[in-house]
Amino acid sequence: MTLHILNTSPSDRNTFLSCSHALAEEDVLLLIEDGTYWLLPHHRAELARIPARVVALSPDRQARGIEAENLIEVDDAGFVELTVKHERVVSWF
Amino acid sequence: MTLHILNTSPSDRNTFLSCSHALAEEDVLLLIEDGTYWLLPHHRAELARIPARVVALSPDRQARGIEAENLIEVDDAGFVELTVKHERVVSWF
Amino acid sequence: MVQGSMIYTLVVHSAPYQSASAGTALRFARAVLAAGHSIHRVFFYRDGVHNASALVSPPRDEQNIPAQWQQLAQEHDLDMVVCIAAAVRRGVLDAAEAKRYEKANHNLADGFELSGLGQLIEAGLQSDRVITFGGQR
Amino acid sequence: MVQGSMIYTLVVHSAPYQSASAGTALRFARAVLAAGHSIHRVFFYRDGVHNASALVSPPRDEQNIPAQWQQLAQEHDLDMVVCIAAAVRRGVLDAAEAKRYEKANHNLADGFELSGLGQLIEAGLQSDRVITFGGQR
Amino acid sequence: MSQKSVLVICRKAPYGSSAAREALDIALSGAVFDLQVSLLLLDDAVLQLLPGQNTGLIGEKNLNAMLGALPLYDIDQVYTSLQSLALHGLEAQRLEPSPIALDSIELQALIKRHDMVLTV
Amino acid sequence: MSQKSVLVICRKAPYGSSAAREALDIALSGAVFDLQVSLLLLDDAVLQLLPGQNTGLIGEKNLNAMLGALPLYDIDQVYTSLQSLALHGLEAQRLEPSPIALDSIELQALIKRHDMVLTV
Repeated sequence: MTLHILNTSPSDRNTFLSCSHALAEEDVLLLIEDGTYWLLPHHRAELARIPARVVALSPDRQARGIEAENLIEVDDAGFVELTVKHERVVSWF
Repeated sequence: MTLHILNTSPSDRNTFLSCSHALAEEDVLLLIEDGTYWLLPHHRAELARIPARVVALSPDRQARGIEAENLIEVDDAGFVELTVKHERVVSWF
Repeated sequence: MVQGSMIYTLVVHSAPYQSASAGTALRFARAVLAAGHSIHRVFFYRDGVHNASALVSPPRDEQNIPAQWQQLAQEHDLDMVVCIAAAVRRGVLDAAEAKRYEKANHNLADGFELSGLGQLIEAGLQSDRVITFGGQR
Repeated sequence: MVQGSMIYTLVVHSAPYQSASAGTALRFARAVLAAGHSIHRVFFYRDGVHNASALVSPPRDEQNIPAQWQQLAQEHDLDMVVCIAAAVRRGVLDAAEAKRYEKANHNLADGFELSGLGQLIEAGLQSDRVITFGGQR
Repeated sequence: MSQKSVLVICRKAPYGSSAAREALDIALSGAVFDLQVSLLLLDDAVLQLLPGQNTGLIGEKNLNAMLGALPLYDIDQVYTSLQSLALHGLEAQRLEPSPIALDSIELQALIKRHDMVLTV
Repeated sequence: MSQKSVLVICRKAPYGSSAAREALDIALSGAVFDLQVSLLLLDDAVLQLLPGQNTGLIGEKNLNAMLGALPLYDIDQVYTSLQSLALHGLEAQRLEPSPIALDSIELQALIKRHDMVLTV
């Protein structure tokens, strides 16, 4: 199992698409920094099409004024736990 | 008249779209650095839809291994001339 | 080391101000240590070498990321390695490199060490997890 | 100054290695001067402040952009201003700023001067054309 | 010399880099020097206007609060494009400060009526 | 310790920044330290493989020529994705060195069979 970390906003479609092609069903996608803009209502539908589980980094989401409805999020300690639970980490930026 | 300078590759759709919306018919679009990848055959059709005149910076195109067919290009001196002929310059990056 | 604890290597590609990822890397390092894991090495690469500048001088109401790395390193005996090839190209020099390049000054902050990319590879071999923090062209 | 010649200000946002635009700005400056125009000021902002580092030490087979700016400035008496707020945050200091921030060393290359953003605005007022060279987040 | 006008264009999100902050600094500098300053926030830069930003946990200053101070510098109007709002599905009246949203023709006209354009 | 494998992923064009060059340096370092190294060029990084690059006028070293030296370091295979080729309308056999183009399933498998992934 791989943890994928994405830190780019939805305006960078290409990074998102490459990341989603590389995601296996059992993988997890962690949205950090500007990647948390994927949680804006306008982008939720596209995000939902990802077959893998999606998690957001809470401090980064809060900083950007994005609402937390219906999503799984972690704090920095939870970020570390995710990296423990996955054999490898791939960063997309 | 405005000279617009674009230095991003076609994978950055958003910068291209914003630039093309801001282009008036009498303006000129100069492609530099990774913006010269818009001259790849695959991207020519979309580039052709821009209502303004398009010019490429030759040293940057040559460096990247892109062919020069059917396009207007300038060297660094020609780049300067374009900035002389236009009242203002807008850079898109 | 607590049971189930892991060994990490962090790779930092961006400078403060250039990308939020410089700050994220620091927060992540703190969280790794707080959870009882260990950090084998923090490796600064590409523009991330500027995290090791002794001359960074932010206004008082902004965070000083190089100073925070130094403090964290002191508290936890962190090994902080800056890629020497990436650093000298970008003007981050220790005393030895300043001498080699005939520069009057040097600017590598205490607690950081210039070394080769081999230190990244070695760190990867010694670690359970390698995490890259990037975010620029 | 030749007839029809223009006054330029160039704004440089990126560091060498960070973006090709650091090199493009230098080439453009050379072409402006070769065409008989004048450059009122080159203003280094954001990560572009690293173009003014005296410590940049590339391998011999790579271009040294800060050294090339210095040479061009000497030949053409260019005014090269580095945004002081952007520079001190990123660890580019002259002797005065090093003293103010109690740093033992400084690294601003000869030929560059630290000053405020007002120098960009003033340059804009004095120039026929202002061209920005950028290319990072 | 007559009063010149400057258009500051930013296209970046508030905390992904220092671009937004450093664009704002240019706009404020222009205003201090008595230029006519317009601020145009395109693409990800509209995200600077999202209300409810809470930056305490990431150690950054709240950029949205700083944008609220623009009227003190006689920068009364922030512009964006309809396209930028559509990109993230945002409505101008829910943003703070609320921007004027321009279509392509208006965007071209905005650029044309400024002497100088600085992109950050 | 058994021999570890490393996957180096680059997604950037050759001269827009130093990313491509510095990704290559990591790949070569891994090879020198006897790791199994795979290089995966996605998105704009496929543009590193365009033949006929002539960098004389921009003062940069020819990165494509440096990629040609990979076999000397026992990095015999460069990978890309079908999606990356489609992005720029390129064909693998016209690129130098010619990459192996992977679909999504193969891409996921490539990642899974490496111990460590370094993105540059």
